[in-house]
Amino acid sequence: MSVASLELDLEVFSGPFDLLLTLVLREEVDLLEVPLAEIVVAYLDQLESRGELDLEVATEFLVLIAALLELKSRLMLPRDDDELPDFEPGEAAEELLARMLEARRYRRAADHLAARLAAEEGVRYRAAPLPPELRRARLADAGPVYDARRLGAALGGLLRVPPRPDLAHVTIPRVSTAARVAHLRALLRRGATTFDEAVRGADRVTVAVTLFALLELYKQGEATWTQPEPLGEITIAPAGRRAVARAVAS
Amino acid sequence: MSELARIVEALLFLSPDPVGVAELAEAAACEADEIAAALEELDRAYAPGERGLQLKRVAGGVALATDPVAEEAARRLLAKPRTPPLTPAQAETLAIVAYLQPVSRPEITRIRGVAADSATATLEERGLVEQAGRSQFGAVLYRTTDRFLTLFGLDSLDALPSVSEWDPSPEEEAELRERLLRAGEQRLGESASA
Amino acid sequence: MSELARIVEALLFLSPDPVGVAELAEAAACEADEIAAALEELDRAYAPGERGLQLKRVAGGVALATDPVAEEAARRLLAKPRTPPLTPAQAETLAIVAYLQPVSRPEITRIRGVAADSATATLEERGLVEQAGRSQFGAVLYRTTDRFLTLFGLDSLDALPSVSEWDPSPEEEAELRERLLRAGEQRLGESASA
Repeated sequence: MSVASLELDLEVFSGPFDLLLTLVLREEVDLLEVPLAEIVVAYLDQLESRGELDLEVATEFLVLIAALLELKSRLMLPRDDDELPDFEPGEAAEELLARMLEARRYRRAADHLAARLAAEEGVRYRAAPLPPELRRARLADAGPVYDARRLGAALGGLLRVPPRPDLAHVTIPRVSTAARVAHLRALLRRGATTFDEAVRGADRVTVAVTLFALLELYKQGEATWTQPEPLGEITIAPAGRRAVARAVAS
Repeated sequence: MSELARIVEALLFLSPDPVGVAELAEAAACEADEIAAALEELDRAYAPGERGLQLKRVAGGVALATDPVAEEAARRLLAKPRTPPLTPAQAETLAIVAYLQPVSRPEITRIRGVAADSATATLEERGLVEQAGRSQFGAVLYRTTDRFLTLFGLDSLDALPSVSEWDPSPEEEAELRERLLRAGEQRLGESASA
Repeated sequence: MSELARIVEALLFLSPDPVGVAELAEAAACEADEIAAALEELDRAYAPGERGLQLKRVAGGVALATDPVAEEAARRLLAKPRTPPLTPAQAETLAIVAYLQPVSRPEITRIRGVAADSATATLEERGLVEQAGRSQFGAVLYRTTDRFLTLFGLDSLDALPSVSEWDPSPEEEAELRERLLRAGEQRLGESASA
C-alpha cells in the first residue's frame, strides 16, 4: 500500500490522498478547509485494519502531512507580504518536494551510519577503573588551577556590610499573647463574657492575638467557649477547678 | 620494542578514552615526532591478524581495541553486546546531528517530519550526542560526542562522506515529482472522464 | 600468534579483573589445556622487557597489567588531581582560613553569618585545609596546606594578594580579623531583627 492510495472521505473532498495533494497544490481545494487531523485519523484507521506498519510508507506519510501542516499554519497566520510572499502553487509543490528530498537524504546518511556501526561490531574498547596507585594524585603532579585573587575578592565581600534597610515606613504592632491572656483572665474573674466584649474597640491584629489567647486558656482548662451558630456570638465561660480555685483565691 | 613504544602501549591500555599525540608526548616527556615513531612501531606490532588487539585512530587520538576475532568469546565472557544497534529513528536523528551540528530538536523534527524527542533522549543517554548550548530562540542544540566518533571508528567528523553523496539522484527527484503531481492529475483526469 | 591466543589476549584486555582459566575456556568454547597453551604463547609474547604490558598470574586467574616502565608517564597522563571549581561558600571559607589562620569553625561561622560545616568538610577532603590543633575554648583550628599553595600557584602565604583592592573601607585602622568579625556580626544582627 502506498500513501497515495489512502482513501479519504472528508467534507470538502472525497477520494485518494494523492489527488487531494494535487488539488491543494493547484489551489483547487483550499488547504484552510481541509481538516488535516481527519486525514491522520483515516491513515491510522487504515494502518490498524491492515495490521502492519511499512516504515518507508509511514515516513513518507509523516513527511507529507508535516509539510501540509506547516503550509496550512502559514496560511492561517497573517504575515507581511515582504516577509514571506504567498506561495504560488508551483512553489508550494517545490517546497514539498524539497522537504521530501531532504528527508530522503538523511535517511540515506542514517543507513550509512548504521552500516558503519555494524562494521565496527567486535571492536571493543577497554573500560576498566584505573589501578589504585593512579587514582590518588600526587602533589608533585599538580599545577596551579585556582586564582588567588578569588580569595581576596571573597574576603572583600565579607568585609562589606549592607546598609541597614530603612524601616521607618513600617509600623510594627506589638500585641503579645501574654497580655491578651491576662486581659481575658481579668474578664473571666467576673464570670462569663463574650468574645465581642473581650475585643471591643481592638484592631484586627489584637482580635487575632486574642483568639490565640483564648485557645491557650482553653488548652489550660481555664475557659470554655460556645458558639450556637456560625458567625454567631461566642460565649466564654470560666471552667475547671483551676479557674474556680483562682476565683476563690482572688 | 623501544622503551617509548612500551610506555605508549601501557598508556593506551590504561586510558579510558583515545589519547592525542600531544597528550602522549607530554606524559612521556618527549617530542611529538618521537611519539609518531613509537606509534609506527606499535602499528607494526599490532599489524592486522597478528594480535588479539588493534591500534585504532579514532576521535582525534589513538586507542587500543579488540580485534573482532574475539567478539564471540567477549560476548560470552562479558555477557553483553558491544553497543545495541540503532533503530531507524535513532540513526536518522544521529545522521542529522552529525551533518548539521550544532542543530536544535525542532530542526531535526522539521527534517524528519516527525518528533525526535525519544530518539534524541536515547542518543544522549548512550553518550552519542550531547547538548551544546542553546539557539538564539532558546532551543537546546545538539552535537555528536567523541564517543560517537570512537564507536563508529571515525577519526573526526571529516571522515564522514560529504552530505551531497546522499542527495537523491536527478532521476529519483524526477520520479518523486512525478508521484506528487502527475499521479494526482491522472486521477483527476480519470474522475473527469468517468 | 594462534587465533586462540589472540582471543585470550583480547579477553584479558577487556576484563577489569583477573580471569580464571575455566572462565577463559568457557568463553572461548575450548578446553582448559588449550587455554594453558595459549597462555604460554602469550607469556612468550609478553616476556619481561618486551612490551608495555605484562601477563600476570594473580589470585583468581590471569590479568594484563602495565609494566612499571610506564608508571611515571601514566601518572602524568591520568593521575590528575580533582580540582572542581570552588563554590562561593567554599571560596569564602577558604579565604577566611587563608588570611586568618589558624581559625576555628565557630569563628568562620561568625564571619560568614552562616554555618560553614559542609564547606569546611569539603575543603578538608580536597586537602586544601587541615586541622591545626584546638583553640583555648576547645574548637578545632584550621590552616591551609601545601597543596593549597600549589593549587593556587603561591610560593608562600605572604604571596596572598592584599585585600586592599577589594576592601570597601581601606582607611580603617582595625586589624583584618577584628573587622571581619564585626562585619559578620552586623550582618547577623540584621538578619535576626529582620
